[in-house]
Amino acid sequence: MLRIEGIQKSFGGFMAVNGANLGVQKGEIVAVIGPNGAGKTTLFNLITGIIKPDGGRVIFKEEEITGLPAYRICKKGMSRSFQVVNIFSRLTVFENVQIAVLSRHGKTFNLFTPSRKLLIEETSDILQSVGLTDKGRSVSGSLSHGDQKALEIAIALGGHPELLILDEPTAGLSPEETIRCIDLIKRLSADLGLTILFCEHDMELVFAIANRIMVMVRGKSIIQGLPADVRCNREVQDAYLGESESGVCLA
Amino acid sequence: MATLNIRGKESWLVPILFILLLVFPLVLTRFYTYLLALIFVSGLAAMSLNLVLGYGGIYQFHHAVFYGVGAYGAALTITKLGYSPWIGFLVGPLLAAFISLVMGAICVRLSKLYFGMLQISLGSLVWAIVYRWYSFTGGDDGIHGVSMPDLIGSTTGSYYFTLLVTAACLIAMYLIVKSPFGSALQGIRDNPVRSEAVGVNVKLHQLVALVIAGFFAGVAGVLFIVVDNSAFPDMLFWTLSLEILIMCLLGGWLTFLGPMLGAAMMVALRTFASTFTEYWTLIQGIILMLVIIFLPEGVLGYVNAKFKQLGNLASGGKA
Amino acid sequence: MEFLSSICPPEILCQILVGLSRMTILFIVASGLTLILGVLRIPNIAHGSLYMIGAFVAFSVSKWFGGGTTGFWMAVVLAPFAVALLSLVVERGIFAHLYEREHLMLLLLTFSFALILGDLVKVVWGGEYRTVQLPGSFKGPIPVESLPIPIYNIFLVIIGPFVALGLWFFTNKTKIGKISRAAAVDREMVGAVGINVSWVFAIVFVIGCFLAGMGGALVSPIVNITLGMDHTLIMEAFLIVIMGGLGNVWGALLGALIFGLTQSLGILIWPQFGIVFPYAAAVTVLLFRPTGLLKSTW
Amino acid sequence: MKKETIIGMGVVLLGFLAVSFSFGAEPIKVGIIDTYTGPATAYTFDVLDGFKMAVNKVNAMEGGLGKKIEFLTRDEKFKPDIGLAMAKELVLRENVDILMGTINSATALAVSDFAKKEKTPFFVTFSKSDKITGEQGHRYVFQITENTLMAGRAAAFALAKKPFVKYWIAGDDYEYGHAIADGVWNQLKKLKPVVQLLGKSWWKVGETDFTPYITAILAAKPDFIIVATGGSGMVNFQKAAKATGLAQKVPFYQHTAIELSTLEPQGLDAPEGVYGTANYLFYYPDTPENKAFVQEFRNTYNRYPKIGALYGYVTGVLVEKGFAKAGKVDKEKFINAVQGMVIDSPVGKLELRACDHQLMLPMFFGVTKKVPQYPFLIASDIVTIPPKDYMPACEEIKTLRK
Repeated sequence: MLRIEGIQKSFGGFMAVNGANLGVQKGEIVAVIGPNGAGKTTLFNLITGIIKPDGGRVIFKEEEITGLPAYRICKKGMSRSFQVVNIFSRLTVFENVQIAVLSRHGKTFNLFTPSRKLLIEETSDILQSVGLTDKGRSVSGSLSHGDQKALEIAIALGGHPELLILDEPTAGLSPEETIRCIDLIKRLSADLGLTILFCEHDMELVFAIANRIMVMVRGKSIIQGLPADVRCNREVQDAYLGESESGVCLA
Repeated sequence: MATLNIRGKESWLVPILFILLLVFPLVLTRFYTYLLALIFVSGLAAMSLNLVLGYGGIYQFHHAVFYGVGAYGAALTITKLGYSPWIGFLVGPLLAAFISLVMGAICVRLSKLYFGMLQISLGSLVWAIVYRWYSFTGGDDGIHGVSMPDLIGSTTGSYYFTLLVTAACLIAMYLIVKSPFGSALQGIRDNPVRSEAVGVNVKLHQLVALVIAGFFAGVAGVLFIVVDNSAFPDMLFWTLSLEILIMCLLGGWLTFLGPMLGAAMMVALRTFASTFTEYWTLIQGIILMLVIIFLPEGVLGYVNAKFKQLGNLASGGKA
Repeated sequence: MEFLSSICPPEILCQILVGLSRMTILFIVASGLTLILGVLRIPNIAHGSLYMIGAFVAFSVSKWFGGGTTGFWMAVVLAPFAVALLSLVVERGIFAHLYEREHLMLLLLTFSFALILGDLVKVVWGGEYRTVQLPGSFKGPIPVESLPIPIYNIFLVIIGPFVALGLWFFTNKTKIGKISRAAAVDREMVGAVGINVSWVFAIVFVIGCFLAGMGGALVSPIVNITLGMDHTLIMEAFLIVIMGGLGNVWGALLGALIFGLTQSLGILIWPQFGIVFPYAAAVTVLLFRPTGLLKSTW
Repeated sequence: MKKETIIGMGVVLLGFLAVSFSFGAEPIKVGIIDTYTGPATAYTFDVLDGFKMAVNKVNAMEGGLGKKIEFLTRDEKFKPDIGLAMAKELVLRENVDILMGTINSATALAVSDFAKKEKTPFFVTFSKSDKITGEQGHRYVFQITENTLMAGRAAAFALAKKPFVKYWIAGDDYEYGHAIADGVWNQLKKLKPVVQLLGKSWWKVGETDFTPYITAILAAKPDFIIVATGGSGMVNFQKAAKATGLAQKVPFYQHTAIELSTLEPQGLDAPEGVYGTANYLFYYPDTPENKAFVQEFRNTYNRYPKIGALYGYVTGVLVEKGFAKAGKVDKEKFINAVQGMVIDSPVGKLELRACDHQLMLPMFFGVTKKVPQYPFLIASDIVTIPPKDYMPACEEIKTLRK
């Protein structure tokens, strides 16, 4: 479904992503892991068009989307959440999600129909699926961090994506919230049949839900494979544990 | 979010307010009728700016250009080309919208302060052209004595025309703010990156918003012609733009009617302060400073917040 | 000079020299503006008012010392300090508490100051013209290729580079300058290493305003000092700052150079629309380099 | 919409209602709109003070109608939209009987249009636009100052007698500058067809650095320069002319260059040998009337009267005499009484011409010169140009108005 070939991006001489490769099959849950500063978020930004790559190709559903603006990539069925909470903070929770839904239905140039009459059900459904139904009228900026992370995912779902990209969905969450989040991701995959690409620091989470794992180190993808293969790969161990302790399987 | 909701229990107040405004000329002296009309004009200009500023988060620093272009478009169509005023009234806003489209297309690739700076440079060019094109625009003398149809020629007539047009524009703007487009625009204001990520073409939405705002500013310019029968190059000068910005801020730039309230405060202040002191800009400056320091969300924004705090707003909740 | 006149006609040479002197005043004012904009992130519209106050104070000081050479030099030296003192009070009293506000708020706040200061100047100095006497040694022109250049303009052209060098020295060689440059890039970080950012900001603000006052004092002998002299200047200073890149002092120099020269040479090309040229130049620059010619600190 | 918003707006509206019940006033009320901030005050303060002087005299001795004259001032700050709103406030709220002001032509024209609608007499005291009594003139507007056309023609009248042939035109790029320049040039070409125009330069209003323009002009080597500056441009240009040595190289003319408003602020630094025209000089003509006026003005305000003082004073006299002749406070009767009226003034008898409501003022042409008795330059070699020589004829005005 998604194929990335040798993608590159440098910021003022610093190679943030230096030839990363990645493939995601339909229905899979793929995790990207790597140490801090490995270029995971940059990679996601490159895929979703938030920033433009210097080189390489992004192919989505057999179509090259390299360098397309973010809003067009989104229209093709790829949505994402952000690592740092990135919501419409002055709007209510309901409105946050509704914008994404309106956008997917191409109704944002509709000037005279009141928003409140449009796509109520679909928006409510999404809120329900992430457990935010009773907070719909709250101003999103005033929510707790956990709820804001849930809202992050809800907004991404508003685009009704085939491929959902989650950038550290559990960052900053409490253990209970993390468990809820894992359940949510699993449910999304199972119930809606979503393809999910995510990156994460929490190894437990990664090995608990990912079908396949890609490892990034210093902007390069060094391996992509089944959890079991990745777990004992030497290079991965080097990257994570330092060479002295190699030979121990991760997690 | 601090928008106003017409669906609440208080919706009956709107027609009452409107009827009050309709009968005011019958009880008020001509001066206050004129002053109210002037407030509507300034208020409409401020509200059109707030469409892009408060709702779109776009730093449109030189909004007065479109106000002035609307006024000049109408005045020149009537005086120089000799068409009927009604045609002039259409030409003004359309011309303003067109200028807004051109300037917007150039500026929209930039954001925030850079947008504002480029826009102010371009706007100054438009001002310079109007200011020195003597043979056509009348240069710094401006255009005077634009004749109006008898129906709206008197103070009362121009008041009613201004009231009705302003009301129509307010309804249209309200609908736009509440429409999916309005939602998207507010989304862009809060978070342009996220908007882009959910599939909203940010620049295009901003451009459309700018054109709409330019159009309504043009309408305000036309209404100025109706009320005062004149157009001046000062209407396109950057200081007026800042005054319009101040109106938004004073009233509350995150509320729908705030800019109208801000305009009422500015016009009333100017009119009454200037009757007892020549230092009325000093008073204006001090009030502005105090509002910025103590009421950063403007007067209406502050009032709204207070009412919310008091819990009196349970019924006025929003969907 | 002879070499120059062999490649371009004397009147053009003259225009260039004069454009350079015009540039100097614009640069001095704009460099203060860009310093404040770059470090404090305040688009200071009241900067023009401070320039005007600098000129008015220069008038008062010059008069106090009985005009003439002493009066002029005392005015040029003391007026900027008076403006700096005023700005220190304003910064400590008001701005220091509001740095976290949005740029738009700060912009309008400085506009409110421009309104207030404008009327206060009227309260203090009245509405009439004021002038500062040029010292005898600066009077009269020197002929360049039979065309006259006022000595004072040449004096200004010489001062310009010194101010630029002084600013360069301040930002690159002094501790406060280095801290302020760092603070312009990352405020939190500088605060985190235990530096009192608030006072660094105050010092930068005061220096910026000092420059505005200096511009006003230097311009005072060649114009008549009057209310409203801030209006056109602040617009031009802003355009220069934008052209050069927000917060970049060398950018302000470049912007002022473009502004001064397009204005002077524009007059030769198309006299009636001479004033359109600098605006058109600004628009052109921004069309191709939206963030200004040199690197912005934003 | 929220309740409190609507209630708030209602309160504001009720407030308007409450203050709107005002009462008619007994004295004759004059509403003055003018710019009392910025460069223009060099002229407008004297208008106000001259007017005050006339009015105080009337009030002290119970004028012809036995009514006091009261006046209200509004500072429009050179903004025509605000000036117009202020004029409307004065007429609609304060019920003034007479409007007067302003130095800003845009305001003057806009207020004139309003005065016509409201049938309220409007005395223009400083705007030099020739449209006021020219093509846009009407029954309710009066111009107490010379206009650009008149000034230009008067200057051409004097310049035609000088030997200059090659001219350059320069000036402030606004209506006033162009109108003065056109006024001089058109008339000059008519009077002396051999003159030739080498070129023009225009700079923006408020320009402070004229050196680039001056160098460009010098390069063309004209015999004479017509400099059409106004307001602060007058002093600014003279300073530049002095600094560059232009004043010694090429003679130039500025309307009002010899006037005290231009020369006093410069002290002895002003350039000598500049040609100028003005309607009033406190030292010329050296008549008892003028001396008495200057003495009274100096006693009251401790300074020499500038040109504005004459305009303000004459307006005050006209208002008083007009109402006295009309016999009651009636605007139509006042206009009938005041048009065509001849009054005494410091510069002799002045007629307010009935056909176009333009005051017929003599024009003085002279050249700047240092003299020992004043700390500023004054005009010398003064030639008086009588109004009939330079004013457009009534027929001319009629065709303009169509």
